[in-house]
Amino acid sequence: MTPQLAVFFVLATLAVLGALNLIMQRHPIHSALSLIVVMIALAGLYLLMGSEFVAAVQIIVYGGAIMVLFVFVIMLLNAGVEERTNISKLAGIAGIPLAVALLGFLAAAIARSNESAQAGFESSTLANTKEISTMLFKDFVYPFELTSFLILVAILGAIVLAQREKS
Amino acid sequence: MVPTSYYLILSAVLFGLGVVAFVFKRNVITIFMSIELMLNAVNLAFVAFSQARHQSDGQVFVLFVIVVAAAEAAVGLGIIILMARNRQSLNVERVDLLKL
Amino acid sequence: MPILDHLWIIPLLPLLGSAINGLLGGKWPNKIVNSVALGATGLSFLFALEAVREFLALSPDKLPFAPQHYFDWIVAGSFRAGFDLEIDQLTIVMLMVVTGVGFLIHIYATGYMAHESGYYRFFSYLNLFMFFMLVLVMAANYVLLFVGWEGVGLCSYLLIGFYFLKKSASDAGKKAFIVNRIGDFGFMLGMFLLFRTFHTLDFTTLFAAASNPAWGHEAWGQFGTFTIACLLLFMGATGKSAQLPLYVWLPDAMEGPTPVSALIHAATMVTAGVYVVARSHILFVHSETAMVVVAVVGCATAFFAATIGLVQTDIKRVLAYSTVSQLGYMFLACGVGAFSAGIFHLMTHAFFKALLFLAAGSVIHAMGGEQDMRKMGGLSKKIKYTYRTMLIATLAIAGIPPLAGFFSKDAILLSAFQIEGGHPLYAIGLLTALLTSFYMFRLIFLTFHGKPRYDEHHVHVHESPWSMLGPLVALAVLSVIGGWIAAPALWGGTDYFASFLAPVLASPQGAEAVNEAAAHQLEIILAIVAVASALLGWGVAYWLYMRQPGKPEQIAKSMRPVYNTLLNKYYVDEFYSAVIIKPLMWISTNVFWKFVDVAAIDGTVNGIASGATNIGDIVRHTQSGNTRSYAVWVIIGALVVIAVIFFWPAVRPVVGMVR
Amino acid sequence: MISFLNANATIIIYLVKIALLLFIVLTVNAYLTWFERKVVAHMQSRWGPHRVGPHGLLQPLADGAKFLLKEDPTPAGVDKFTYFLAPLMALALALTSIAIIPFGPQPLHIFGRDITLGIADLNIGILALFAITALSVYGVALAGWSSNSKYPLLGGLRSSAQMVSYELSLTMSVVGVLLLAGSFNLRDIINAQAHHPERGIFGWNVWPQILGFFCFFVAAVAETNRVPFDLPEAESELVAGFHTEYASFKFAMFFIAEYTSMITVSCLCTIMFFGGWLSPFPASWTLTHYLPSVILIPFGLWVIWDGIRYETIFGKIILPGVGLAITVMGAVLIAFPTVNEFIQGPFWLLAKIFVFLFVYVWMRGTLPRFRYDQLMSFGWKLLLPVSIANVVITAFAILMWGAR
Repeated sequence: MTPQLAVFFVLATLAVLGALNLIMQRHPIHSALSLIVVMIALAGLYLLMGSEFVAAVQIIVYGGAIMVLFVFVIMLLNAGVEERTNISKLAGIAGIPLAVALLGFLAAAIARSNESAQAGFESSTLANTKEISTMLFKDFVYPFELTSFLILVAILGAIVLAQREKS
Repeated sequence: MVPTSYYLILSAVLFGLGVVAFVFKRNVITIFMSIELMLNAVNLAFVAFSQARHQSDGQVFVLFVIVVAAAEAAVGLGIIILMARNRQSLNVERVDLLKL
Repeated sequence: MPILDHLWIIPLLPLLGSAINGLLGGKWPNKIVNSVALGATGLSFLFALEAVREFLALSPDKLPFAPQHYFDWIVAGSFRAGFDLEIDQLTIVMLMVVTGVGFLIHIYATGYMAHESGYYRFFSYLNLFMFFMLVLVMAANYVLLFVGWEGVGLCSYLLIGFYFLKKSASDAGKKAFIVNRIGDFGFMLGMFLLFRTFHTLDFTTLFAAASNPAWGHEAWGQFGTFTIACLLLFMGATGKSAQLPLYVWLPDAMEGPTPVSALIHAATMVTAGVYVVARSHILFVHSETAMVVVAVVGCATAFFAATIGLVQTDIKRVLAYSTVSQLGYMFLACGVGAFSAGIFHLMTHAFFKALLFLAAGSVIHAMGGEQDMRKMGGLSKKIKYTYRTMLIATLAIAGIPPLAGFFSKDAILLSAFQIEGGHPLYAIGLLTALLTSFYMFRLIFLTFHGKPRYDEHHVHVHESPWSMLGPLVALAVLSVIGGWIAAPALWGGTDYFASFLAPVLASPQGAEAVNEAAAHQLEIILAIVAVASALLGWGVAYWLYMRQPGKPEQIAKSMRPVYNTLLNKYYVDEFYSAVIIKPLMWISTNVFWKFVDVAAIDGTVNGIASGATNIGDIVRHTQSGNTRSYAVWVIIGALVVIAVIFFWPAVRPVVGMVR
Repeated sequence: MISFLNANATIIIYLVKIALLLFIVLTVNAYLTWFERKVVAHMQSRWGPHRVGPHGLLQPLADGAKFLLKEDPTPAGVDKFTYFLAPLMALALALTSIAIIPFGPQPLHIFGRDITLGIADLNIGILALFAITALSVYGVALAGWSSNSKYPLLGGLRSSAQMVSYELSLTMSVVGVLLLAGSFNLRDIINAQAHHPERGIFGWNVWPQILGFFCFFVAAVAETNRVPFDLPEAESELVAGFHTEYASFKFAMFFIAEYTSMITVSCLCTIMFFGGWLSPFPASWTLTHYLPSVILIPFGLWVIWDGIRYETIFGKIILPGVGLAITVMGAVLIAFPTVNEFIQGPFWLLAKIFVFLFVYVWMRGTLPRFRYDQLMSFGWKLLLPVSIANVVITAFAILMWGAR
């Protein structure tokens, strides 16, 4: 039980509990909080793996921007406790089995995956951030530009959607 | 020394939970959150692989995923606001106009 | 050397003129349009002269002058077609003919078209034609040559149909275009074959590769690659220069304005085929079969057209058929390997045939648009210059020494006589010469002599303006002296024309076969024979149409079927329409339209549409409109995909998974 | 005992350091309130607190006692969990962010161990700081939402919107500095500014990054919900904004959180743009190394003088004593060169931080509050473009002439 493993298990449990709580909670803001917990736990895992930049970005963008947006919208719409309607038969019947099947598939795929996955790795912090940035701006520069366009379009779309039409 | 498969299994579990939430929550905002949860699970797998293989491109993909998630959140929440404004309800089962 | 490095200027000027006139000229008065069109053509003529001067001044080590590469036009894989222009002796001849004659005809046209509507359009087309023709003769590879080839075809179509309100005119245009398409089809196939064989279409490299003796028998053989390629190219040539069996469009092309007939359908465009054959002579000389075919087709066409020409009454049609027959002469020359002779005849023919057409145009102009010779006569007093110039041209084409036609025709007949097995060709050629002089003088007599057969009160004949007569005179001079450069050959000197073209064209085969003295004697004899036949034709015409004007009708009556056959041009058009056009129409109505289009295609489309509707009717019940259900559907889809990838490893490469 | 200490020395050192830092920060917070009240009071030509202790120096203790002892009602219909979570979150995050700040160049050598000044020395320091700042939105937002009352809700909405908007320009405006330093680590950033020791104050990042500095400072003020960006807690509009429904110690938590984040921001400004612990004088002027110590003596003397002519007996006794202590301390420091060298860094750092804190208070005393739409348009239409332009210009300049 190396310390890394211990930390991993702590964070993993935190994440899973958060996810479960996301499902259990009936008020969206509690779900949001539990999701934030999950994200912070994941950031911790990233740190554990040695990719600190991703961890920071994870918290800044997910925790600091996206989830804030969620919370903001929840507050703005003053969303209440969700009502328990069961109009969709399909979801009620087939939901759980499907999810389980999905999980089973993934687990099986991982289980039968080759040895490289089974072996552990020492977290390598070898100029990680620098490497990522060079890769981002050299090899992936066109996708990068494209994502910037995507963001622009998203901003415009959000504005158009959310503005009240002049009456 | 954490085996990669642990991370993968964790991400699989998170993904599955995300799927469950996706199906079983009625509140559209929560459903949206569950999508984010799934994305996070995928990110975890990405980072785990990239660290296991000592290649950074997995983490670059994570960055892209995060960016796309941000854009998605912006537009999606805009839509949600519109929906709440027009139908006075956030319950997806009350929004059943997607049929003939 | 400025111009040689900038050969592109020469073709570009007419293009500019065409663009300016075509785009802006609509509102302009004729003077400006004139100045633009004439300026463009004249300038390019001057530039061409300058280019020629520089070329002749080139030091021998620079020869042959390398093609000028301006830009890559098509590059696809190993295929490369650049916009390359080249200039050599052959090109020079064509260049002089095209720009010089073209310029004169432009001048003439300013007078002739003065009262026509669409003046600017006419000159724009004419300049465009000049451009394409120059591209054709200056091109350094087959592809660019083909551009010019198609372009002149287009211009010819546009100009034949210049009076597009007249149905016959537009029909003639279409006919010309379609018939040319048939030839072009062959030409393209020839190009493809050449590219497949030599992996290039640039003249220099291609010909270098072709003359490489390593090519085995299967390439040069009876039906080897060369033969097929040459025949395909020749097919194009027959289309463009109106040889059997594709000559039918040329007579109808006379619907166009007379300058057009003179420039395009007599002097320049129709000779493109000859030019191509001469240009690719290296391929042709390697294939006996192709040569024979060319010779026979040319000879046959010459005779055939001449016979038709005997009985035509429309002055321009007579000239048209004579053009066809003269072109046949050129091909005969090429066929017997006397390419230089062919080109020589091409040049002289350009002079006197253009002159004939212009003069005919002047006559028509004088008669106020009348073209039927039976309604003319006795014009020689009224329009002296036209008469004289036309007479000179007639003497030239009839081959009366010392005019241009004599020398060229003589050279052709000589070389036809000299190749082994060439005597039948020679005989037919000679007969054709006789017929030629006969119908030409028939034309002269019917038109200018005898008593007027037109209504003097309505038609008041008047001489054309100097803008029209000037070119006539110039061309007349040319038709007189045009042949003299080859004259010394007669008294044993050197044929300067042949020796000038020698660097490009292999010196005529068989000329060196027999020894000089014999050849010289033979030449004299043949010349005398040819002249005799020409005079004979003249005499017959004189006897028939001056002495007893009633005689021709009697003859016509006495042999009615022959006469009708000739009058109806051997019913070739009818034959084509019966054999090709009618079945084509039938197939396209009954098969392609009624069956393929209506039944198959429309049926399929409508069937798909209705099928989609029905399927949608069934499937739409799965659309509960409930988002959660849709979510479940999404998950099911994902599961299916994962399951397939999971249980069926074969698809992993397909979906891009590398294991 | 000793063995135990040696065994987990690192952990113990960390614990001690954390405790010490917490103590210092909280005390500074307390006295920051005193300082603020005093300064604002003098700006408005009042006395400010002066009853409790000489110059009201004991006022903070009184306030602390009051916060602790007050009744703490929980309003009806609040979302309990969130209601309790919010202040904790705010305070915890605010205090965490301090942990990343390095307070001095060379480590303190004591008990045979090197003890760095500063708790966590991450090599993504600044990013981590931003991460924490990003999360600190929740404290306010959740507080506003959970207390189930309209003014707090509005305050929470405002603050979340405001913080999200200004976080962008906050982050962008720092990028220039990061480009110059080529590192996220705060120590590296400071050392990068010491690249030309002879330049002294002119080697700091303010000069090349003047635009970035303004953007950063404005955005930071907005992030800390201070005047003139204090819409979330605007007394006149929203009663007290997001913490209307909070009483006694929970309220104190928000309060401390706010002041702590002020301190953090001041630290950041100092480190990013004003050369952190670097002395403003060129390194060659060795005499100026005594400045920190020498300053103490006149200050102590002034305190003595002030104490002698103070009204109350208590003051007459206590103040001269303090002044004497300060004077003696200055003298001692001059006596021990090593110690003198050691306090160079901390002294300058703290001095600059103090200046920024004063600027905060000063702005509070002078500037009026933004209107909400003004706030938004300012943040999005002016601040963000300017900071981005700053990034572009800096990158271009570095491309042209190199980072140094």
